[in-house]
Amino acid sequence: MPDASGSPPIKDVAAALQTARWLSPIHILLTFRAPTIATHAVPGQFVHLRVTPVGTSPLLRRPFSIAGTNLADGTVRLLVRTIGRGTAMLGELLLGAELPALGPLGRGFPDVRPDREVVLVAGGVGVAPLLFYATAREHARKVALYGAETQLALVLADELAETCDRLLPATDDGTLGHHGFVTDLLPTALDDLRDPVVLACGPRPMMAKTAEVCRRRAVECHVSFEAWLGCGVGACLGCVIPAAGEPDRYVRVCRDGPVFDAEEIGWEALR
Amino acid sequence: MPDASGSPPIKDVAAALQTARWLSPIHILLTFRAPTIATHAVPGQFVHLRVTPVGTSPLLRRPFSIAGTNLADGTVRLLVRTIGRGTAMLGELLLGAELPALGPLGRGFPDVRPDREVVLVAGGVGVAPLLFYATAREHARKVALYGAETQLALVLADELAETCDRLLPATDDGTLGHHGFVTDLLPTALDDLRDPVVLACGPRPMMAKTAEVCRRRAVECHVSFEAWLGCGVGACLGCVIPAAGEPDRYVRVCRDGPVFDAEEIGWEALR
Amino acid sequence: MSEAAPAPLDLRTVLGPLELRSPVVTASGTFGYGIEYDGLVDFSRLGAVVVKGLTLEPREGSPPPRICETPSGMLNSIGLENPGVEVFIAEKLPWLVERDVPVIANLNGGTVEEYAQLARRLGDAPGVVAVEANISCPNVDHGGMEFGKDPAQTARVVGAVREATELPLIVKLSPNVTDIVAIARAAVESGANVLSLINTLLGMSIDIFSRRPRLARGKGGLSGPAIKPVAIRMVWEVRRALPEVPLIGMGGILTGADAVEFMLAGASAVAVGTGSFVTPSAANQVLDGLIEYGRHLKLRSLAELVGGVIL
Amino acid sequence: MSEAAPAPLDLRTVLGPLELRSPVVTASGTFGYGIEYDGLVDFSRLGAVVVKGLTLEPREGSPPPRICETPSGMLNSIGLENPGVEVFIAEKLPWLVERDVPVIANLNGGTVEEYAQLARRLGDAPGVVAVEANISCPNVDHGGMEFGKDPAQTARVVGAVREATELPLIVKLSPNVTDIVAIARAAVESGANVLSLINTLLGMSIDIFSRRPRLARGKGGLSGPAIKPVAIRMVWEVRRALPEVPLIGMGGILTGADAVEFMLAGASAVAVGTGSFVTPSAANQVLDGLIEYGRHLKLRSLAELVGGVIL
Ligand SMILES: Cc1cc2nc3c(=O)[nH]c(=O)nc-3n(C[C@H](O)[C@H](O)[C@H](O)COP(=O)(O)OP(=O)(O)OC[C@H]3O[C@@H](n4cnc5c(N)ncnc54)[C@H](O)[C@@H]3O)c2cc1C
Ligand SMILES: Cc1cc2nc3c(=O)[nH]c(=O)nc-3n(C[C@H](O)[C@H](O)[C@H](O)COP(=O)(O)OP(=O)(O)OC[C@H]3O[C@@H](n4cnc5c(N)ncnc54)[C@H](O)[C@@H]3O)c2cc1C
Ligand SMILES: Cc1cc2nc3c(=O)[nH]c(=O)nc-3n(C[C@H](O)[C@H](O)[C@H](O)COP(=O)(O)O)c2cc1C
Ligand SMILES: Cc1cc2nc3c(=O)[nH]c(=O)nc-3n(C[C@H](O)[C@H](O)[C@H](O)COP(=O)(O)O)c2cc1C
Ligand code: FES
Ligand code: FES
Repeated sequence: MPDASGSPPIKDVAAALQTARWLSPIHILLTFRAPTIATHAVPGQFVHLRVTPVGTSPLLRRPFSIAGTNLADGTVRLLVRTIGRGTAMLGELLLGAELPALGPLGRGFPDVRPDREVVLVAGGVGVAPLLFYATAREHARKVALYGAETQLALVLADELAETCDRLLPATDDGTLGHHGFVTDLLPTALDDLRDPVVLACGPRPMMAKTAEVCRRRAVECHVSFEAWLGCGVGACLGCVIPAAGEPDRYVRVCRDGPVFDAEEIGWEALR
Repeated sequence: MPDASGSPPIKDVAAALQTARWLSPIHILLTFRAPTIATHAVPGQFVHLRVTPVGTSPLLRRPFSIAGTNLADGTVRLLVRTIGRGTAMLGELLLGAELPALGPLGRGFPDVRPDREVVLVAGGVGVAPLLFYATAREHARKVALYGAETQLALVLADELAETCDRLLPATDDGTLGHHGFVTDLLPTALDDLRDPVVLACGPRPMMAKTAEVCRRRAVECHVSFEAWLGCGVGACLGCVIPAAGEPDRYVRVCRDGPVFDAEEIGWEALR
Repeated sequence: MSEAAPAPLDLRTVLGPLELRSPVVTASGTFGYGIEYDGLVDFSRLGAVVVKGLTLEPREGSPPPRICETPSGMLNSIGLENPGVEVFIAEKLPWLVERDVPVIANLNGGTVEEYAQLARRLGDAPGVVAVEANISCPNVDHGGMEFGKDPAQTARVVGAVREATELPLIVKLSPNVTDIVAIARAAVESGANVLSLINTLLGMSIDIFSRRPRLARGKGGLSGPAIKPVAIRMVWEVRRALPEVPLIGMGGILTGADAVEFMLAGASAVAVGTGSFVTPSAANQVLDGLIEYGRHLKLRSLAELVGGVIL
Repeated sequence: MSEAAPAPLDLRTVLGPLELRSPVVTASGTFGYGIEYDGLVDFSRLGAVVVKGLTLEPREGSPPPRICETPSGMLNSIGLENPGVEVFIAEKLPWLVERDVPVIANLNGGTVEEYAQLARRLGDAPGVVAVEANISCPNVDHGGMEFGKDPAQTARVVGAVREATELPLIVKLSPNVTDIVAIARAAVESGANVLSLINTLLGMSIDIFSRRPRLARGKGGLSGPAIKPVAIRMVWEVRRALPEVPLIGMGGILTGADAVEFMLAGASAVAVGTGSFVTPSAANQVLDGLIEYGRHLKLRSLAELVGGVIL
């Protein structure tokens, strides 16, 4: 439902925490009530959350991919991995607490024709935007590859399995599925499909590997990036990553991405 | 129970919040479990609380007078008036939350012989140390004068009344007791007593007035001061107030006080 | 005090030859070219948009990582990424002009002549109400902060820009100096109409796991609430030494209260920088806070606050 | 990697002629004379106690308010309140000497000769293992920071102190300068064995209700985590320019991780200042954190970290 007034649908709203569920000792699934964001969000977009409504430490907002929306009650889901202070504070929120939430931000996954087959490659909490994608979009076939350190860390794998035709897990410790990198599964998965599109989100080495595999096979590939964000809206130029083509050209993760065609990225220059 | 080892009883402990009760929209009564502090505290002493166990904003600790102790369960009571961010955060603590608490700190009220009569002059949350005093010390007579903006703000007046022989309230708006300053009640109260000692805690103008009345009548008077504290232990020299005698001499609120004989203070220089 | 309807509060802000409709502007480099905040900010309530620093030629900027967070602040080394002055005029400026937003162009040269050229080029540009010569950027190898470190160099570059344009000339000073007043004086004597202070403090942060600087370029500029006390001090020092010179104060402004503090210290206007990252509508909220404070004190104009600290 | 018992981690810290048993000391003015922290700190794990700044005569210090809080930091203008060097030696020093705590005396003169006299007087004092000439105090009207603003003045005062004592000489630098390396070089060329950096940044804060500065003296020194990026940058700049000179790093250290960051930037030792207000045992906890980090990396000595930032 696009905004009738024609103004851009990005809003800074007070999002109230509705539910919080710990999926593992370090993963939390949060739902926030934020109707304007839920209404306009497309998979791959993110929200920029202020975790300290008052106070200056941490100062900057924290970005999280939208893991799903519920248009009936106007909520968005976020899957958060607690790795630092900001994410720890999210784990301690009381239900009903309101946080400033800016969104939906960024360029999401492209429109891929429903008759095409897609492979979703998820590493860790990179599963969040891909789960939203799998829930929201219909395709001839959806194959998900999902890797994490260990079985426990493969959070929401059940939901991914439900929304996809097939789920192939991988774990670094071999506790579930393939014992090794999720990208090890990609070539075989691609072999089975007809002109597939690959959509990936995870750690940079995983995405680099995915892009490399796709490039060699001339498979269309889109990747969702993370970076340190300042403004989140494209103004500060703080979040750039190297662009393909000329050296020293950059693209902004927050506004040009977070989802990029793998061909747009300067993979060699990526640090 | 002084520490058997002979080391000073000041400790930095993790104090767990046991109970929290809002006494008014801006007053909270908190009890923290902190046995070493409860054991050693004397009325007039304070604890220096870190309200942000992680994080750097607010950075410094916040001092609160001990409003009472319970030796049976090793708790201390604090009466907190929420005026800024640190105190607001105390109002949002979950039961069981642990805050670093340094104490008991400072010089408390002096030992006054039980056969003497005392007048306690409390302004606002200045009632906290005086309530501890009234609960802990026996005297021939204890008269309490207690003033605040309005009746609602005269928190814990009932407890003060129970532990004293007489309680005379005053409110700025006349909603309870004397309509005006609490110090207006002091001369008459003193008239009724034999060689009394006055113990006061409240805003600086109130304490200055109290000291002036006592001085004119040659009545012994002790006042408990507030100031911005840095270290709380006497090291930083940040909390000083003017001392009596030579100009430009200072005493430390945190270690030389917070309780001072009114004769020790340079009242004229106080800003 | 009377209970009559409050007199309207005059927000107009006079900075020497430059008159703004409100005393709150955006800080260069933190608000892009305005369009990025479309729909998030009421532009009609901004005194001006100070755009991202411009150079003659397009610049790609520093390699990433370019920003990191610090206690109550952040470091950046964007390295003046911008499309160059021509593309700015052709593609960025029209959006702001269409919306009637006064624009202040932030100028960055590698040489004195480059500053002058930029000023000349922008003198003709529609909607540009003033130029701000940034002699304080810590994130480029040549030019930038070198000029702002020394009164003589400051005089050279400011003098050249002064000759190159009729527009009101703002000079933005670096806080990384021993004597801010000496630099301020040199800038004013060479023709600055207004001074902006402060730019970022030079800082650095190291990731103890990778052992690398958190910014690819090593050093960067510290901004945000952490630096506010330094900024207030410098505004006050310059105000005391040069009471006639209008100042734009910035450094850690998140709220109206912060802005009042800057005005009391001597700033006639304020800029919101990092604050826009924390809250996109921060500049509007800062103005709301200023108005509330002014109404509370029954002021007729916010200008009454300027330099009003009681010593 | 082997699973054998970890090699013991060597904490000894060599700062030119000065050897300390641990690299963590207290910062002057934030730890009184040690006794204030009796029972709260394990003194045997401190490299030294750097005592509150001393002057020849007793000083009453600044009028209150003397401190206020700022975002992730604080301002102070204590004004060097101290009982004078004679009372220090007679009444304060013995307590530390009895406990075998190495003492570093922080010297503050109004004139070059006063610095020299202080150094001479403390040369004989038991337990004093080094003097730290503070040429960077922002909170007094004469002397103090004036010396630290200029290389020539720095050379004068450092030279005079050097001639007055055989003790290891630490010189504490002010961050409120355009070129910290120039000052550092002057200090070293005039005889400094070690440099301490940084002292506080000059700042100011205004209460918008009373309209008065929050500190009675107006300006004060900014300390705490807010200034850490500036401190890291200066340590790194001086380390790069003068790699042979041992540095004591300080500015916002609360944790072992902060200390590691300073050591990677180039500090051989670190001082905990404002951190002791936040957590009285901060200096001990910082050492714990350093040890944990060193053990994790299987270092034999913490000295291996010094200057180890990878560029
Ligand atoms: C577009 C986008 C979408 C994201 N979606 C999700 C999501 O759905 N779920 C999720 O759990 N996380 C997501 N992230 C990452 C998330 O924003 C960070 O984990 C979070 O900001 C960390 O905050 P913190 O305060 O807990 O960590 P901090 O205390 O700030 O940092 C802890 C550690 O993590 C590293 N780190 C923190 N943030 C980043 C970052 N942005 N990039 C690289 N390293 C970082 C730091 O170097 C540090 O070592 C996303 C990031 C982006 C840019
Ligand atoms: C020895 C001592 C005992 C105290 N006992 C109690 C007590 O029992 N109950 C209680 O409610 N409070 C007590 N206080 C005061 C209490 O410490 C402060 O109210 C508290 O620190 C405010 O923290 P904040 O973060 O909420 O306020 P901030 O956000 O820091 O400040 C809010 C406002 O209050 C003012 N302010 C804050 N702290 C002080 C201060 N210490 N002195 C003067 N002005 C200040 C500030 O100027 C500001 O305008 C005591 C203080 C001292 C020194
Ligand atoms: C990401 C970023 C980019 C900046 N770019 C510029 C710039 O191009 N030109 C300039 O004069 N100042 C630039 N600045 C400095 C700001 O305009 C401002 O002076 C400084 O950040 C202090 O204000 P603040 O604390 O409100 O951010 C930049 C600051 C930041 C944070
Ligand atoms: C309250 C206070 C008093 C200080 N007094 C002195 C002093 O007497 N001499 C001195 O050299 N530095 C003094 N300093 C500076 C500290 O030693 C230290 O250099 C500075 O605070 C930065 O470190 P920090 O951020 O860890 O506090 C003082 C700092 C504070 C906060
Ligand atoms: S975060 Fe500011 S441009 Fe991307
Ligand atoms: S608070 Fe540090 S001496 Fe009192």
